[in-house]
Amino acid sequence: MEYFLHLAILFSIFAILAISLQLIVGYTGLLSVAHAGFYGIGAYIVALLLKNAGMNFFPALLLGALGSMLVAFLIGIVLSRFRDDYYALGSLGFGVIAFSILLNWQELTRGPLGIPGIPRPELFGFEFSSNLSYLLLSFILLGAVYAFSRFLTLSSFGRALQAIREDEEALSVFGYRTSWFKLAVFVIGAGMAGIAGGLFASYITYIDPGSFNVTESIFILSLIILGGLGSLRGAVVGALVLILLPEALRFVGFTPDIAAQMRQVVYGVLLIVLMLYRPQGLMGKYKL
Amino acid sequence: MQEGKKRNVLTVIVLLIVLIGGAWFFAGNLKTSVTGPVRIGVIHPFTGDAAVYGEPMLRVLNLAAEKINAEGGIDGYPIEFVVEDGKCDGTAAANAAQKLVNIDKVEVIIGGFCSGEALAAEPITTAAGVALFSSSASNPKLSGISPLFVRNYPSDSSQGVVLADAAIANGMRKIAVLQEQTDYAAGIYEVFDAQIQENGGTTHKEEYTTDSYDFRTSIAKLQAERPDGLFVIANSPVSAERIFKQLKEMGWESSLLVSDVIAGDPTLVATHADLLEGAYAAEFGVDDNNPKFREVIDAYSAKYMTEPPFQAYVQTGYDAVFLIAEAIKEVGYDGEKIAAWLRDVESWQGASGTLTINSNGDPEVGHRLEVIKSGKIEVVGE
Amino acid sequence: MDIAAQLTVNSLIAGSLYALVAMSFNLIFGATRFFNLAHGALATVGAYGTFYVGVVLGLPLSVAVAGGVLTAALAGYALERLVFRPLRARKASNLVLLIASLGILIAVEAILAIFFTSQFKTLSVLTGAAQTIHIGSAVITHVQLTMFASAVLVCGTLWLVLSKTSFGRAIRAVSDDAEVAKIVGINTNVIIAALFVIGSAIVGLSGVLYGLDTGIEPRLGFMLLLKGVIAAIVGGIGNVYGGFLGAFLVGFAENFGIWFISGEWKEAIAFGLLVLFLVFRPQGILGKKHT
Amino acid sequence: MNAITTERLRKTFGGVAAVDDLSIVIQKGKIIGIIGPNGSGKTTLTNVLTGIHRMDGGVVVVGKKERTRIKSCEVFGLGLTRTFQNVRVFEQVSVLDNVLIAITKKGVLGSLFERASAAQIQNADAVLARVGLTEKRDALAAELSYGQRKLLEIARALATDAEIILFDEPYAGLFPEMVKRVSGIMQELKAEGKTVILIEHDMALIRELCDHVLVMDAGKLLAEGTPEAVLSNPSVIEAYLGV
Repeated sequence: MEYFLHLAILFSIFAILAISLQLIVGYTGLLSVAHAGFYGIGAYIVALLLKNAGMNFFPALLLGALGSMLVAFLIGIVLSRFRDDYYALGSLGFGVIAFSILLNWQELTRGPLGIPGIPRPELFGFEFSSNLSYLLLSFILLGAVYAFSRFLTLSSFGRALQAIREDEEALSVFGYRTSWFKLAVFVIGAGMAGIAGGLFASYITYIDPGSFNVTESIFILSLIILGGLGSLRGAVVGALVLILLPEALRFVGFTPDIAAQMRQVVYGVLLIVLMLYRPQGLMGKYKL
Repeated sequence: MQEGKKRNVLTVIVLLIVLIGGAWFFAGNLKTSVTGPVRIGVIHPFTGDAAVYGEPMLRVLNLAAEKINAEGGIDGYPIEFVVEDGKCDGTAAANAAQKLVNIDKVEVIIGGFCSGEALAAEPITTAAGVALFSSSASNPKLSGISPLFVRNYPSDSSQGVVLADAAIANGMRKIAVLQEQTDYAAGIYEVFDAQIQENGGTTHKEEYTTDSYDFRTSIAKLQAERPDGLFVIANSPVSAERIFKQLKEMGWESSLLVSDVIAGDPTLVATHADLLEGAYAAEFGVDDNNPKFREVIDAYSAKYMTEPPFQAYVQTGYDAVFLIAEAIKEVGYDGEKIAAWLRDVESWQGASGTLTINSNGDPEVGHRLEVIKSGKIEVVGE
Repeated sequence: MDIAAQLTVNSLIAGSLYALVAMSFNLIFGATRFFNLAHGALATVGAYGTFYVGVVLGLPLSVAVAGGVLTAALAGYALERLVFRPLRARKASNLVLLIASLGILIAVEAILAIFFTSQFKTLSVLTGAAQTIHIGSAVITHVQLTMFASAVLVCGTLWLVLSKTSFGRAIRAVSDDAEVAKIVGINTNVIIAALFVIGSAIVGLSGVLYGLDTGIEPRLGFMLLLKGVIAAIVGGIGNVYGGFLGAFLVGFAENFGIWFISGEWKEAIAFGLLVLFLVFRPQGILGKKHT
Repeated sequence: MNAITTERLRKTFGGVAAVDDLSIVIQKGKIIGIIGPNGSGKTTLTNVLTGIHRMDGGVVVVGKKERTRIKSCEVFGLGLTRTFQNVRVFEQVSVLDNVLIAITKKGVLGSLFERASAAQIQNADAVLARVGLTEKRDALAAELSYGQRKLLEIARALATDAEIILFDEPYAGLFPEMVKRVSGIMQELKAEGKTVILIEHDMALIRELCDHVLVMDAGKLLAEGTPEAVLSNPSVIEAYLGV
């Protein structure tokens, strides 16, 4: 039971990450590999506010999301000028720089030593210390993120995002300032990733920069490629499958070290096979 | 169609709340009681650079458990280890602690091997009332961190002081430091730097991440400072190996100080005998004449056809299992009681000698100064 | 200022390594026009090939190096035939190719880790104790000198092949416009396969040299790839000589950058350079401006 | 009244002038044909007018505003819209959404809180009916035939309700009955008082539809006038035959 709860919490966190990246990659066609950076910024802001400032989790989570959004805004101003491969490379650059800052701004982040002992959330005297209560909280946040994303994708804004993915230049002729749309969706996605980061920090109670590097960005990306680009449900399904996969591998009886590597092999092969035979992913409508 | 969908969603939400709420209620009323094998959690590194410790240390723990089990176990029940990979990394250790505490429901954990593992796991185990016993984490910050944390390996506050005093005594005033970015290494540096400054010296530090491979520019920068000595604080012999190779290539000349994990690896010391000639180290020493120490070394050599490396950790790891077994026999399978018992240990005889735990949860022992001579460790002043 | 001499040498060493990756990356990119992340995996394959032949089988250094380079070349050819050519035939977009190559990178690294463990291993058994040469106050080992020589030699050879042979003309034709090249009777698939073999051999060599210099572990290719791609873009994407220049620019920026700021920021310096170029000169040093 | 005038408009690619100090006048409320051999700069002119390419020199006057630089996102605000020579519909978006793009709010904040209203959808459906794509309303644009995509592009342009509409070779690849429908639409647009600019190679269509024709060659204006006058001009014939 507890084990199931643990996986369910991790699933919710990664589903939020997948949904938020889906808006950027799947809907808008911007291949961002900086997402783990915003996940990390949210996690660090929440961790530091909880631990050093003694703030309540919920306002801290809000500030974490806003902090991620602010950084995303500054990066996005530059990044929104690019498209396709160059967008991916630019975001890679910023992702690595964000990681370097988390790693090396030691006065604030304690660098590679990480931040231990992050407290669990509290609301009106109730502490979300049991995993069950934490799962409830994560599900509520996941639901909120999903509902908001759904609202977004059904709006005229969502339609414009998809048109950007298809032909940014042609869309601009119809009066859309496409770079503002790209900036907006990047900032919104970063805010959601910040929420996921805060949830992660308070759940695991320990964070260090290693959880927010480029490899993690690539992992989040593989969630939505597997689930299917351009589909919110696909993002959720992708997160579910890839969170359960390593457990299945462990169940088969690999040692932890081999299981970790086998997981990587399966991710890799999955990506290749999907690209060869089903580039739209499990549930996606949109082909890259 | 639209209406029906909404109703479905609502039903699912209600069901979820009922399910989760119900499970919550029942989960609160469950208690684990021990009627079978005694489960002890282990958080050691099995992947990454520090994996060089994980495997031999697990062997040592198993040797201890086999001996205890052969002699009747704990009240007739055998000891079983639940082993998790802490990767010498905080996140992995925190995950491992979460799993051991919440899923395996252990009451006592041996670990983390690395200070970073212990620092990350401690808040989780403490909150859950689980005892955390480290036989190797040496960061000074762990002293008195929680009533539920105990260790039988000394704090690096003594390693840093012993080495700093040796440096000053040998006329070093300006000391270059190459420090791995881990809690263990940072802890040693902090103490070392304070002690050097107190004695009118200075340090120049360059840090490196565990996955660094190219130290040339850092070395060049330190070389340009023209220091009297260089203190290499590596968290594992693996990064030390890379550093020594490049130090040699770049013709490093001034004398060296090395952290205890380097001195604890005889192969590494032998391989770089010429570079390390005259280098100082401070280790928590081993006593070859202690029969309990011989017991574990012999058992290990017999079973695995090779002498165990890192013998300072072998002795404390071996003792850890016996101490915990004794604690459970005395006070039962309860984390808080086990921790309380362990913190009261006085003049206990084990492979690491006579052990007394002080009020900080640290052992009343320290590091001794050693010097490397033709690829071998010699204790200074014996 | 003896530190400047050593830093220059360090920059040249790092630059040579990146140059091998960047030149071969650009060589393949010129004809295929997609970011081939699997290129990094081939550096790892080369390094482990040498490890296997030299350390596990115990054959001499020269055989081990040849074995590593050959393994990388073969692996590159296999990837082209099994993955990239089928994708091209399906008119897959650049992003599809990029993601497939990412899958290859992830899978290959993990497979190597399963067979050889993820532990760091040195190849010093093969090279023996490092022999060093002093240039003024700077020190360089034989392996590092070989790196520099290889980078220069590969660059020169590529120049000869590309500009003086009919094979080179065919490559340039495919790089300019694959469709037109097809019409004038060039078998583009053969040319691209040949480029994969040559490029993979070069990047394999970079992995081998890196392994001999520092040691090997499964993720070494990823690190080399990131730096190599930065160098390739900074120099001018798709331009072989641009890759050469860009690599040394990155090498110097990294090593002289950390003279002034602390060494931990090395990664950030390279990527900062990338972002600067993307913003102010996206076509790179030698690239042609696109509209 | 003039819809668009250009003065010494210039666009070069790598030193070659695709539009070479071109000064033209597009009269309002007429169907203006632009013809010329391949590579004469017709499409470049369209791209410069709609901000796809940045102009290298000269002035464009649209309505009353003088401009030395046009950004593509400002074109809509100038009451100008276009179709593309190489169809550029939003492939993996539904046909209806392709048209709605032109109708719904264009600002980031405005669009965020807007869902297509019944009136907007009705409007889009009407435009689709006008080009004859009603049946394909819910299909993805990617599933349409080439001709249908051309029609979709025209629908998208019509939906903007712009005053000036630039058609870049709209007839290429269309079946005869579709050709008739598109010609009908152009005449309707003219009847509504809108300005139509038509780039076309088919001289029969130019004769049939256009009030005024501009002939371009090597980025310059070679001739202009009524279709009959222009098409019998010897220098035009020479340019086309490439003697």
